[in-house]
Amino acid sequence: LPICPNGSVNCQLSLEELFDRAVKLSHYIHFLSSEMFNEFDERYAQGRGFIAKAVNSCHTASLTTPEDKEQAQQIHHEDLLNLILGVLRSWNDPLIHLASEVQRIKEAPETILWKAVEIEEQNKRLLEGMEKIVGRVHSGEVGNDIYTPWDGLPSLQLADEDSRLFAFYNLLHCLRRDSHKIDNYLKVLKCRLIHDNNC
Amino acid sequence: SIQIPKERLPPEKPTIIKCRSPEKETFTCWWKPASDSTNHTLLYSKEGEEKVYECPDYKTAGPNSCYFDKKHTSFWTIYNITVRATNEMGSNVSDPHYVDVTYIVQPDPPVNITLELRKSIKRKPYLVLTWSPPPLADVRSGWLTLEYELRLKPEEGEEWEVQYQIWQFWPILKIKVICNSFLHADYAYSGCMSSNNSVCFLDFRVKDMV
Amino acid sequence: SIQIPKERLPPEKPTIIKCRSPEKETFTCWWKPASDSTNHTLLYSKEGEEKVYECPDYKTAGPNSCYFDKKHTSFWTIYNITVRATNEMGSNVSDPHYVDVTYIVQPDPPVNITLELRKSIKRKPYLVLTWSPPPLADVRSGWLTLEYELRLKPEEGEEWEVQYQIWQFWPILKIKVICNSFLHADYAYSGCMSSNNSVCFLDFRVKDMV
Repeated sequence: LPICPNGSVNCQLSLEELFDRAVKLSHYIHFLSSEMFNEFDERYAQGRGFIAKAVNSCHTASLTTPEDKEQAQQIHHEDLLNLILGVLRSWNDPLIHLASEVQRIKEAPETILWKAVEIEEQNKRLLEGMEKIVGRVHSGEVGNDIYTPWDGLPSLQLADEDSRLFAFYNLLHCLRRDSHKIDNYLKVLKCRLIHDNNC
Repeated sequence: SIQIPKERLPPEKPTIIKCRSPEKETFTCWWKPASDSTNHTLLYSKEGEEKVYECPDYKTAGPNSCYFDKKHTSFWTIYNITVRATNEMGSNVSDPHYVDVTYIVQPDPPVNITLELRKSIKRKPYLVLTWSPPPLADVRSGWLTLEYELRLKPEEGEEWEVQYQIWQFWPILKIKVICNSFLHADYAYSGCMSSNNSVCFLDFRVKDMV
Repeated sequence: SIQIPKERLPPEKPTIIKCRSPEKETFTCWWKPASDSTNHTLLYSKEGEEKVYECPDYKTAGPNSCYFDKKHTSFWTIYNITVRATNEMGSNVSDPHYVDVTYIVQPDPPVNITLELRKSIKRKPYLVLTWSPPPLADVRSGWLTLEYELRLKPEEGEEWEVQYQIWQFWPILKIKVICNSFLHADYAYSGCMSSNNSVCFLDFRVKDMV
């Protein structure tokens, strides 16, 4: 595959190539997020009833996102791309703190530690790619408006162990959920925009 | 001692056994009925809502089940589900069962599996395995992504050996086999064509890539 | 004819020899210096951007090279790279070299290769080959997926023969060898232990599964 044969002027990655890389990355980030959540759940959350308390407590809950296949297929692709960007941006801050705070969990296994760092790094990389894709697909400026702030740092530093562990549980539960949303929406968009819904 | 006849007691607590979504669009829950109850009611609430709903369809998935069609199925949201058993003496409610449909997807098996022995240009035989995704699964729109796992087992063997995981490639797999001299695998290994040509069992396990 | 002393001419055109990423996180480019130049400058731009940047690090990868660390390595763009050679008479710029980091991944070789002859329960000899992934490659997380290729060559032979491609299984390979009767491979075949026990050269080629 010669890159930029005979130095063509507008030599750039195709939208398909960008989507291919984005989907591989989103799949990978969700895979890591699921593994990290499952490891944490197995090690720290058994029998504590955290799931009941985790209901409706993700910092991105205020973003109205498609909740089933029909909604995901009916939404305009520019709106869905902006939503993906918004969710990714909303995770920049919590992932930075997760990567540092998770080191303080008692006997936190190495496998959780490096996943937190890896996810933070790859999330930034995916955000870079999504801004590139949105820039290509959007006629206008890349919208910076969708974003939900995160104020969960104090709860990750609580003295009471049960409350602190619940705060981590909830953050990892929300990360697994949102990384799956991003992965799913990207796969739907790729099939729609690149393969005419015939993946 | 005064014996209270059995049916004069309120029913025991029913238990929700399992919930499953075969294609990430609908889902079903099953419960183990309380032995001494006249009927059961499944109630649920959804994350972020106070409202309590009743099971939309007790019939489609058979006895002691509740089927949630597309209209009643949402993703990335936690359902809090309970089952109430009732008889003339009272009722008893199961423990709550928390479900996010995203994580209960268990696809149906692949279909139309064919296995064909072919000869390559250099006259070397190889097997071509083809299959189709489970009919219900909408893989075309990208909503559901499946990963196939080819597992092989010699006829007399017990253990299935995972040979290869194929991520949504169009389901075709070439297995190069040269009998009695040299066994070599392009994609996966088929150890079956040993000297006495024993039959090889190809088994498939399909996982949703959640 | 008037002879202009060699050093009074501007330098020849330098050429970019190669760019390589060992782990899909960073990359390095090397160039062949113009013989009569005093220094070289590597400049690059990213697709769709007018801005031109200079090489961030001329040192790490040795002479006539430019090392792009994680911060300067983007996975989403094509780099247009040139090298300028300069002397007191002027300068000359190489042809542009276009780089897409995804397609220049060339992992380091595997390490800690061990080969051990063992006897199975039925007294049959087999070889156990183990190795470790290249240290730089972060394979445990799955970001980089390596495919190993076992190649064998009899001592006096010239041709390496690919025996098996192993996709990221934990690098251990059992090669069951029954001399002179029936050669059967659990995972791969080692054709070396022929009757005269010629030594077997094991060579590895590692490819990134882009």
